[in-house]
Amino acid sequence: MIKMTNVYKKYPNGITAINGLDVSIDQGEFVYVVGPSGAGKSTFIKMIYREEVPTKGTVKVGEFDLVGLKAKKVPYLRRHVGVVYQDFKLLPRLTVFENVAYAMQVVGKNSKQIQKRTLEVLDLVGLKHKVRMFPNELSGGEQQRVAIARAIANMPRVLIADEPTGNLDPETAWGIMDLLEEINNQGTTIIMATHNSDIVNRVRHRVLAVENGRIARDQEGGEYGYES
Amino acid sequence: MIKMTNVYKKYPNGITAINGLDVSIDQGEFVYVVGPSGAGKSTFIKMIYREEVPTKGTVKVGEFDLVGLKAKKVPYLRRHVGVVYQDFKLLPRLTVFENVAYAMQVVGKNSKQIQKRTLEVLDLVGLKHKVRMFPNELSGGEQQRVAIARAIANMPRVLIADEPTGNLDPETAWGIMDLLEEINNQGTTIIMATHNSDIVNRVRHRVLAVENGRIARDQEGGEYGYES
Amino acid sequence: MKAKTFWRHIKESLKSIKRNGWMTVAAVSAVAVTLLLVGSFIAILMNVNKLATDVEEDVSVRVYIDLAAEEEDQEALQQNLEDIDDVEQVVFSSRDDELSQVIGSYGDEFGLFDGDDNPLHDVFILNTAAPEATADVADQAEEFSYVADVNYGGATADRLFEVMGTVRNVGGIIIVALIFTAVFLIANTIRITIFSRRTEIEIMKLVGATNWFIRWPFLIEGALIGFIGALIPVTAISYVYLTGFDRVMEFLYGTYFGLLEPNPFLIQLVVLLLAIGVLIGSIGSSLSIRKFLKV
Amino acid sequence: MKAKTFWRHIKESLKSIKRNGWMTVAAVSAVAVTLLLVGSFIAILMNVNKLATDVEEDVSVRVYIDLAAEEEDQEALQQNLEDIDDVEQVVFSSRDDELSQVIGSYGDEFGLFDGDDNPLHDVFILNTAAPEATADVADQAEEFSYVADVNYGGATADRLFEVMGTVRNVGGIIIVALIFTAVFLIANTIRITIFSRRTEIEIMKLVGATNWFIRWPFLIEGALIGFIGALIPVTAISYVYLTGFDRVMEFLYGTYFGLLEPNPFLIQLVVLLLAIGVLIGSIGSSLSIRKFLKV
Ligand SMILES: Nc1ncnc2c1ncn2[C@@H]1O[C@H](COP(=O)(O)OP(=O)(O)OP(=O)(O)O)[C@@H](O)[C@H]1O
Ligand SMILES: Nc1ncnc2c1ncn2[C@@H]1O[C@H](COP(=O)(O)OP(=O)(O)OP(=O)(O)O)[C@@H](O)[C@H]1O
Ligand SMILES: [Mg+2]
Ligand SMILES: [Mg+2]
Repeated sequence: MIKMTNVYKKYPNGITAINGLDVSIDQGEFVYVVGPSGAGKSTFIKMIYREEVPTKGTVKVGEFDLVGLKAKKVPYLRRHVGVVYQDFKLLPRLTVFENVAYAMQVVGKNSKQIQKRTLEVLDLVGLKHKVRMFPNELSGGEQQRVAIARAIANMPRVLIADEPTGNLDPETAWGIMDLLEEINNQGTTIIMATHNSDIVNRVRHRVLAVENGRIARDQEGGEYGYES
Repeated sequence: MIKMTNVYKKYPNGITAINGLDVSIDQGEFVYVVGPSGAGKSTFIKMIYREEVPTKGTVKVGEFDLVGLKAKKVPYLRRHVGVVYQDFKLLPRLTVFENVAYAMQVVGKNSKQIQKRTLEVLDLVGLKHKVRMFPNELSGGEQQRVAIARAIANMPRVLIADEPTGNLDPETAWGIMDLLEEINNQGTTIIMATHNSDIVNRVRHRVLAVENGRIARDQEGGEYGYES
Repeated sequence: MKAKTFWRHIKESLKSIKRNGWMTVAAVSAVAVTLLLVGSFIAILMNVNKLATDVEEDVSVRVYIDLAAEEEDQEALQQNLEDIDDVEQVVFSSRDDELSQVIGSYGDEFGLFDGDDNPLHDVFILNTAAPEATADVADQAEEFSYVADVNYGGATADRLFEVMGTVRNVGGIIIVALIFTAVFLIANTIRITIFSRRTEIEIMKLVGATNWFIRWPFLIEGALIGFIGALIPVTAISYVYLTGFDRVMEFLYGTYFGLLEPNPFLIQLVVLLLAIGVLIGSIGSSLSIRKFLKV
Repeated sequence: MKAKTFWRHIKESLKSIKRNGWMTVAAVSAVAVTLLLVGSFIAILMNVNKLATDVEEDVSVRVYIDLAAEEEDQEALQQNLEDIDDVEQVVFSSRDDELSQVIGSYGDEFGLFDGDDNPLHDVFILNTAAPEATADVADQAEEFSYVADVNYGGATADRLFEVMGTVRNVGGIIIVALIFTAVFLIANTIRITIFSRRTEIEIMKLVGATNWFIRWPFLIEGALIGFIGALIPVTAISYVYLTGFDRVMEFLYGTYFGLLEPNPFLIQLVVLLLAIGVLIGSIGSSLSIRKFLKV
């Protein structure tokens, strides 16, 4: 499903965020990405939906070869990948409802489907009562949940979540974990970067520990933690 | 030091985020603010440095009466209060160094002092090697640490931290906690909104549990947790 | 593009116009002020040009009739003159009329020559269709019998034509420069407003929108801003021109001079302003978002 | 404000100008294009006004000398005419000169009156210092002895003065309107650029900056953008005016007409454009950030 071979990513400012990374993730897996701050987790994740392109190496996601991918094809890749961004990336001038709906309009769904599904996912994250609000009228955790709702709305084949519980209280965080588990059980690949050791240790899945831009540990059902 | 009496805050969109809150915090205290997502923690905190003004009730911080405070005096209040914002609020066009330095220039410190102190606090949060970078070149956790460095640069009398470890791995988070403890030992009042139950339960301090815009529990050396 | 999708784009752009509130107002007023300026100047310059043409056309060829001409000869001559290709009008001015003019300009002394002492000739005054034809008409008129002399201001008139030609060229250059300026200023304003929304565009791209899905609402929004911005100067200029036209024409009544008729001139101007607004608004915004679409 | 603090503000604004890159370019070019437009029109209109004045001053009073006047009488009259307050120049034109003019305008028939048959008078042609004085000078001239008649185009000249007055008023209105337009367009552009930086301003405020600490760098930045934006049209206009001036003056050599001298006109125009750029840039940005300072 996702295959990275010998990947390097050097940012224009000279920092090498990914430094020879190899990994392969199958359809339907649930993978935690852990590692210290600045290790390259977000960069690794950004290469899966092609926000960043590797300086060297190959990245394959399903039938897409991301390094040679034509700019025109990128949107179609992204429709198969739902992303919860670390900084949410909500559209400031759209309401909560419209933010989620937008991701579905993009795919060309019809209004009825959109209406129904949007309310459904917003209900799942516990925000059905805030559909009319704008992002800047929400608390940090509420914004994060809108981002989650948007990412799952299209039932993507891959769901990427960069620190999806960073602004959530434990109870809400567990609710979100239940949701992700359920989605995973329906066959969606889930890749989740997290600092939440509680979650990683209690809900065991494959753990990728990233350090200095490399996979330092790749362990099925592993614990949170990394050498440092 | 900080005293809120019968405070209400209704946002223009009709949501009552704070709903009759009373609390008093002494100089030198270390207070955790916990509670579910959307409980009103950030709103409570914003009223301390007057980003939000209560709709009803009184807020006093040191000698400042925040409800009647003249607009001209607000900057001087804020110089006594260091804030780590939940969404960081770094200046996008300034480098890491300049972001921290700006908070000190505002107070009128001289360049030498600024130079020295800025490097000092950036070293404390482990970012001395990234002084020349711009915020959008940093990882989530790095941005959060710059925000922390800026908040403590002026050695404020009150340090407010809204979810300061949400984007940090546990190890870095504990480093930041040590830092806050040390600052607290030097007499600074610390108010920290957090979802990190590990920290709250291991480093015991006064816990304010906010629920539905009210203080549901106010317990010296309490545990993380709230009814819900 | 399906009709439904198109509808959605229009709805999106209307929403955006509304929610951008202040920014929309700023962009619309920039378009309005720019087009008001350009529209007013075009109206003024085109009318100056019209006046220049009127002045030129006012240059006439004077054909002095031989003293020996009988009434029939004179009529035949008039017929001949009227038959010249570029001649529009032939007016007769008797020697008495001529003398009164001289008296008017040079003083009563010439009153002495009143009546039979009048040394002047009867004259046919020819107006040509195009000022350029003047010299040619004069040459042709000279060939007819019973023509004592032909006169059209010669060098003076040529000089006048030259000056008017310059006026006309300068006016044309100014109008073209004005239109370019308007295009630049409007496109620049649109660009700045879009620049302030680059993060939005980047997010749309990240969420999987194709370039055209993002572009359409911006394009429509730009066109609407341009259209609304153009409506204001179009209304103002039309009102002022229509009111002003009647007054000025009244003032100029009886002279050779006149303003450009509102139909078609004003209509063309209105179409031009609306076209600049709509086209630059839409093309400008569509080009401006291009660089933010590369995410 | 301490000198050191002021220095810091200047450094901050330079940094901001550099880092805003694209936005700075957009703002500067908007200022440049606007001022180029306004500057060019002011230059054109002021010179048209100058030409109008020249035309007016070209209107002269013709004093017909009585046929009975001896040479001394004529000299005395000339002295008297020269002594009239508003008279600038007195030129003598003999009856022969006058007749050649008539022949030039009305045809050779008048050649009959050559020599002693000439019915015309000798004439003094007076040029007045100010066109308004024409009628008055004519009245005074009429009182002197050996004056047969006085003539200054009467109704025609009055009509000319009226038209020129209108031209001058319209020109003045257009210039004022242009300046307002420039002020609006520049202020509007600055406002939009600042609007896109509102979050920055809000953060500065949250970090404890006073309003003036935030305002100064923006104000200086606005002034610099206005200044740089004005330099471009100032250079262009100066170059074109100085080159064009010599050519046009050569062309107009020997006529009563002339362009405005670069000193002081061009200097005043340059100062005006720079002032608009710098003042509107700084005041505009300082006013625009006001509403974002209320945090
Ligand atoms: N756009 C960028 N330009 C330049 N450098 C960048 C950029 N984004 C990230 N970096 C650098 O690359 C490194 C890895 O960043 P990344 O965001 O991948 O870290 P992370 O593992 O997600 O950290 P965190 O847990 O703090 O979010 C960091 O050192 C960061 O400074
Ligand atoms: N600017 C605003 N305008 C309108 N409503 C707001 C605004 N900010 C917050 N709210 C609402 O007020 C309530 C409390 O928000 P607040 O940010 O204080 O929550 P919080 O306790 O900090 O939550 P979190 O843990 O998710 O950050 C929420 O319901 C939110 O929707
Ligand atoms: Mg990250
Ligand atoms: Mg909060």
